[in-house]
Amino acid sequence: MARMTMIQAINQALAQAMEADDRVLVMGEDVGRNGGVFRATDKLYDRFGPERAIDTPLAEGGIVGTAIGMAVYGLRPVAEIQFMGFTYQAFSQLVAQAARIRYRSLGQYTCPLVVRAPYGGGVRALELHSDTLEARVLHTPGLKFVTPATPRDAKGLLLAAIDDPDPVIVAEPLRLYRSHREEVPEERYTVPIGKARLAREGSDVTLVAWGSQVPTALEAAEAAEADGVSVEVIDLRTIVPMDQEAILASVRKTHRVVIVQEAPVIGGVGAEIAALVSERAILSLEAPPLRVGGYDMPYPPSAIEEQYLPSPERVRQAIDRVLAF
Amino acid sequence: MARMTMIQAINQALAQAMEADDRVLVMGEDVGRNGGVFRATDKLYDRFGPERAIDTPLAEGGIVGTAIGMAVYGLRPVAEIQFMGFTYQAFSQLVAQAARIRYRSLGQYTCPLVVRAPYGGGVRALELHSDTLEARVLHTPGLKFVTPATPRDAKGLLLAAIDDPDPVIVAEPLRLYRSHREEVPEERYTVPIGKARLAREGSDVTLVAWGSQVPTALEAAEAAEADGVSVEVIDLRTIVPMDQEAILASVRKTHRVVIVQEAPVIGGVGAEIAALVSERAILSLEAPPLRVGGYDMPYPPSAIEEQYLPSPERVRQAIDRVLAF
Amino acid sequence: MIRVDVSRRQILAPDGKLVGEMPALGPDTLRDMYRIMVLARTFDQRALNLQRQGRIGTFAPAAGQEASQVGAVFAMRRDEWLFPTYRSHPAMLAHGMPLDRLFLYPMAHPLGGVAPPGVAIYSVAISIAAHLPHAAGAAWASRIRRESKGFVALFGDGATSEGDFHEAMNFAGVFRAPLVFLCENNGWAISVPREHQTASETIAQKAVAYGFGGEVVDGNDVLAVYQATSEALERARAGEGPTLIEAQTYRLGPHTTADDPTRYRKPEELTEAERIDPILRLRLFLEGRDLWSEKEEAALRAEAQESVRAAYQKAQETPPMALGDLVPYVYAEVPPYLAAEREEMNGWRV
Amino acid sequence: MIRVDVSRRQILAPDGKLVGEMPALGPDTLRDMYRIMVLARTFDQRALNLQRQGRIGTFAPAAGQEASQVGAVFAMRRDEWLFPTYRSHPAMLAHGMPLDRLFLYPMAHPLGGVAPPGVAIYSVAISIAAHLPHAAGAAWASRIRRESKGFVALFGDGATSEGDFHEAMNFAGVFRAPLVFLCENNGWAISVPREHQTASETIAQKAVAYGFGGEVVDGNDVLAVYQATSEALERARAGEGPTLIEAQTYRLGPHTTADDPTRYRKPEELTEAERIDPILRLRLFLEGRDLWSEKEEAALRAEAQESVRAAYQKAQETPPMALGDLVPYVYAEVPPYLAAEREEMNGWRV
Ligand SMILES: Cc1ncc(C[n+]2csc(CCOP(=O)(O)OP(=O)(O)O)c2C)c(N)n1
Ligand SMILES: Cc1ncc(C[n+]2csc(CCOP(=O)(O)OP(=O)(O)O)c2C)c(N)n1
Ligand SMILES: [Mg+2]
Ligand SMILES: [Mg+2]
Repeated sequence: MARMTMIQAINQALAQAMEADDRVLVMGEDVGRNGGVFRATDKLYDRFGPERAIDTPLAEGGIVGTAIGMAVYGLRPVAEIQFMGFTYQAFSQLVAQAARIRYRSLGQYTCPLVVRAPYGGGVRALELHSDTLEARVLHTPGLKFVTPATPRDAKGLLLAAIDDPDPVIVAEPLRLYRSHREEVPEERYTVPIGKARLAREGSDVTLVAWGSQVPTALEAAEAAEADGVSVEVIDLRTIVPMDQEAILASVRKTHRVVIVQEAPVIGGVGAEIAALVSERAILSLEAPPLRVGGYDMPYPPSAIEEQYLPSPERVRQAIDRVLAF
Repeated sequence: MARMTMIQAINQALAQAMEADDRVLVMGEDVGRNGGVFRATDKLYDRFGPERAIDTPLAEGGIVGTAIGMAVYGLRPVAEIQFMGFTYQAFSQLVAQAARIRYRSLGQYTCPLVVRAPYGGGVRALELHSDTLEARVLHTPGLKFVTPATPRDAKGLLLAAIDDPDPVIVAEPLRLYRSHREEVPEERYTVPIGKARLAREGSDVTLVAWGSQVPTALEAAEAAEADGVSVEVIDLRTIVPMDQEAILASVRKTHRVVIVQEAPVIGGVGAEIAALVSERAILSLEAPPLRVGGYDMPYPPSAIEEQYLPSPERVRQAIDRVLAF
Repeated sequence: MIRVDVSRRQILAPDGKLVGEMPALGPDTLRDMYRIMVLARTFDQRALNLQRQGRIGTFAPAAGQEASQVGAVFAMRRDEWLFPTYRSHPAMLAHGMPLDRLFLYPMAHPLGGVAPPGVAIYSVAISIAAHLPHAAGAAWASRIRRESKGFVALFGDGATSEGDFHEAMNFAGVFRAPLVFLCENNGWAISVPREHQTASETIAQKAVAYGFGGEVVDGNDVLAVYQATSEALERARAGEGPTLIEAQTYRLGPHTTADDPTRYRKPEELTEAERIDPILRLRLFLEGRDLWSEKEEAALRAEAQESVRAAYQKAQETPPMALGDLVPYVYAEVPPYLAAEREEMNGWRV
Repeated sequence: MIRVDVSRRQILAPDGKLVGEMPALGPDTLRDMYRIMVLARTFDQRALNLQRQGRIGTFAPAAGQEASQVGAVFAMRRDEWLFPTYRSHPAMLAHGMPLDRLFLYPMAHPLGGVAPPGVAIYSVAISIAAHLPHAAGAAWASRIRRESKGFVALFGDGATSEGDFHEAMNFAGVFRAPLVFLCENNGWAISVPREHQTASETIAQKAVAYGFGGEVVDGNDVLAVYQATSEALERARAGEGPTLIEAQTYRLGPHTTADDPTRYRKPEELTEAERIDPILRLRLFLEGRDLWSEKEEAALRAEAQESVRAAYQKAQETPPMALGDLVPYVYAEVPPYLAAEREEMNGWRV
């Protein structure tokens, strides 16, 4: 096993998938010769040529739309959207098209498409480059949505997405691309879509987080531990279809839950989790489910993004509130 | 006062707004000579001419995008999207552009834009013609979203939207366009954006509904009344910014809440309401907040839409469940 | 200096006279073309009647556009994919879609418009132009696989205004996708006339923006459409990339059964359009060459009526599907919450 | 038959010689053009340095594109709106944006790129092509108001692939919006070369799809750009609708400071590009006409350095804004929940 950053793990996953199956190709803006603006597709152009590491014109709707046609026709396209904030341009193709290919044709046509996109703030990016879209996909039956928090999961989830017979969006937390390394198995393996990961065991409070917020949650958990509070951290990994049972089981054990998300709180994925918990486990709850997230305003200019993003301190405060309730 | 259908009330509101302020114009596919495919803009072309009742090319992104430019430049465009399911095509312009004009320019530019669109099922429409989008806008700070359930509110909310200095989406429940008539004041009046309406007073359970589901909720409430259950019905009217206090006040009174929405349950507006109630009023709750909505699948072909849409019976069952909890 | 030829290809004049070079089509094929066009028109009229009687739902008539569709499909091989819209039943019929599936579509049955296995017809496009990137992608994939196949996507004049049209055209141009963009310019997008849809003189010239060829064809002349599509498909199969064909035709009926065209169209337009009816034109041509008789005409009309009647009956007898039956088509694998919801759905069916 | 002239307008050759018809510009204006171009380049270099030192954030250099931008803006009246992108600081500078606001942009200060009242510059477009429909809409609104104003929107070669470009062009054509679509074709969209962006031989010919005029201009020739834009703006003001101008230029630097162009560009390209540098060309022309001296050059360079230094200092001294300060700009009126959140935000600022 080699120690890898998340971006290296992604690159390896793509190379292995392309090696194993010549239907697999990568496509998107700057993914070919340049190897992707974050180097996720580094060297794939040299290895697999311009027909399998494809530089496309600058049009996200066109990327996703043509990739749908390729997928329906039997290829396995892995499309990159340079920043998740630009999937808005492909929204109709994702939500009204990719999500419904199987349904609309009663299974006659299917759409084994993967759309990868980096997302999230904390890297001093320009406007719209930090938007996260999981809540918009959560409400879109027919699409799947995964987001890794570790290099290991990044590789395994991406390979699972490529194997999946349905369209999967893989949201890659930009700020974790190179933030740390871990041992990543060399061979091809998958991490199952639809299964959460217990990132830390605990008994007093459950934190539910995903993607970019998992490190924040873990940091808050550690700080709380120092004060004698035992915090369980669930890394959701898959947003759709959500691992409801993992969340409910943990909350039934700890009786308290705080949800940590990067997107604005209102209408986010945290709302669904809070609703789920209060619908299905209200008698287990000893405090209201709380949400910590981005404030309900557009992502700010990056000079002040730290004030916007959830911090371990804000999470810690929510932990204290549910404990004191 | 005249008895009017909702579509007549909308038409009158538009005519009055155009009469009162020559910056106001309507634009969209077939809104000019044809008067709109549902006649919302009937006769406006004859009265105000082709520069104020504008037939546009067939491009929703272009409609919203150019309307943004018009609004920034000082006009008051009221753009129609023929069916809300086609606002997906304009999603980037709405969510990444209209919503941020003020924010991005620190108030130097503003976007007093209204986007009207019919939505919702129950009228045997084709694929995508029944989609509802409120959840996607709920998560978009900078946009407002209103949806009337009565002819009176349809007129007042539309006029309030036209007066509003920020972009407002007015979602018109298609199946209520001509379903009934009511007295609608002749004069120009507004219904405030951001205020819910108490559609029915009651003490045992709160139903929260909006737009197309208000009649369903009221029907369920009446049926429950016959069995001695007193049901309060809140017509939300505005989805963004939501009248949180009205919901909380009612739930603190009745201690039980059922949310009725047309869109798929997961990730919908109901999730936010359930989360809000459980975060801010958990001690008042004597039962879990329940959601009744569309099933978590794309809207089905209309031959079976009745099986998909929330029915008074399904709402009634949820009422019974919260009462029996 | 770039020159764009927007003269209009025509082989048959409205009176059925040959005014261009006759394509290599035998008498049987010509009669087959005519039969399918008549069958499509018969279906169209029957569906319109059924809708008026409240027996089926919203329906988008294609009357007047049979030549532009049937001509194009006759240029296709059976294994070449067709990307249809809500107004493409003549084309679908010609490419092998069973008539009863065409009835199931306005009946809003989930099977409506779904091609049986082996019939190379994509799902019916409802969102205007959204299928064009799919067509470009499928055609491009075929090129990557070195298949030497041509693809045909149908769409209207209104569709050319959508961003999806633009992006599909541009990708197809860059990647030389073997795709024929067949725009049926029927003069209207619901109530919006062609001149108001775009300021360009023709639709065909839009191809200039994407570096490939465009051509205007008399869309009511089945031979001209056949010939233009054949040539475009030949180029596509040979790796020479896409073509845009503007088939100029006319929608004789309302936009859909929910539309009232008298609000926006002058009655004179219709008189002229009936004069140039594509079915009449082919019949005059066939008769002029002694390839068709009154007797054959009567037999065909009766046969078409019977096929349509039988198809409607079959459609009516198709077992209805319940909502729960659609659950397996949301994802390949049913997620737990949806399985639970299916229980509930089935519970409501009493 | 439609004819498209895609020959390239040029007035100054790279060696500064006049090869076309000189526009009516006095010596002062010519010198002003030169001054602004040098100031823009000086700003560009300073910003690049500051970024390399980690003092400011990501920055998109415009070096090499000064002529295409400054030439266009000199054709505008002060009350005519400019729609810029992240690479438009030369144009913004020419149209009245204070230099310190240009520094504030890569410093990610909320005031960055925000035009002061009276300066007719729209917000900086980050989402490629998304501003083009806004420009079309604003121009169209001006036409509805009978103002006789022209508008200029800037964008790159890559932007022409987006659906937003297409829809904006089509609306502008149909409604004769008084808008100049000024495409700076700088050869690259990040790593994607122009030839791979679209199969059309030129960007200018894309106008054919929308029924209005398009033209190729030597974008490193400030006089050619000035003249072409002047004519297009004249037509716009006269109600004759939009024009697409393709200014062929070259991005000398990286796409942004985060980009490494050696991964995709050959070094030879740069040598050639430096030879045709737009600033050099104008200087040679001015010198050739005795409108410019070594001494003036030295003074200008010093002055530009000083302006840039002072502007950066002013930017640094601009009071920072806190997140809570942005709350009033989400909506005209702050909703209750956001007011509560503002309390919380302010509480975190200790
Ligand atoms: C994206 C989208 N916008 C709007 C509609 C509503 N609509 C259905 S058909 C139509 C007009 C289409 O005109 P055209 O492309 O010319 O095709 P035609 O109907 O004439 O065959 C419109 C606006 C739609 N189905 N999809
Ligand atoms: C909608 C969208 N997609 C992708 C990006 C990322 N991106 C920023 S600049 C750029 C290339 C733009 O090329 P071009 O239009 O030629 O302008 P240039 O940068 O050369 O000035 C890309 C892909 C973006 N900002 N917006
Ligand atoms: Mg049409
Ligand atoms: Mg460029």
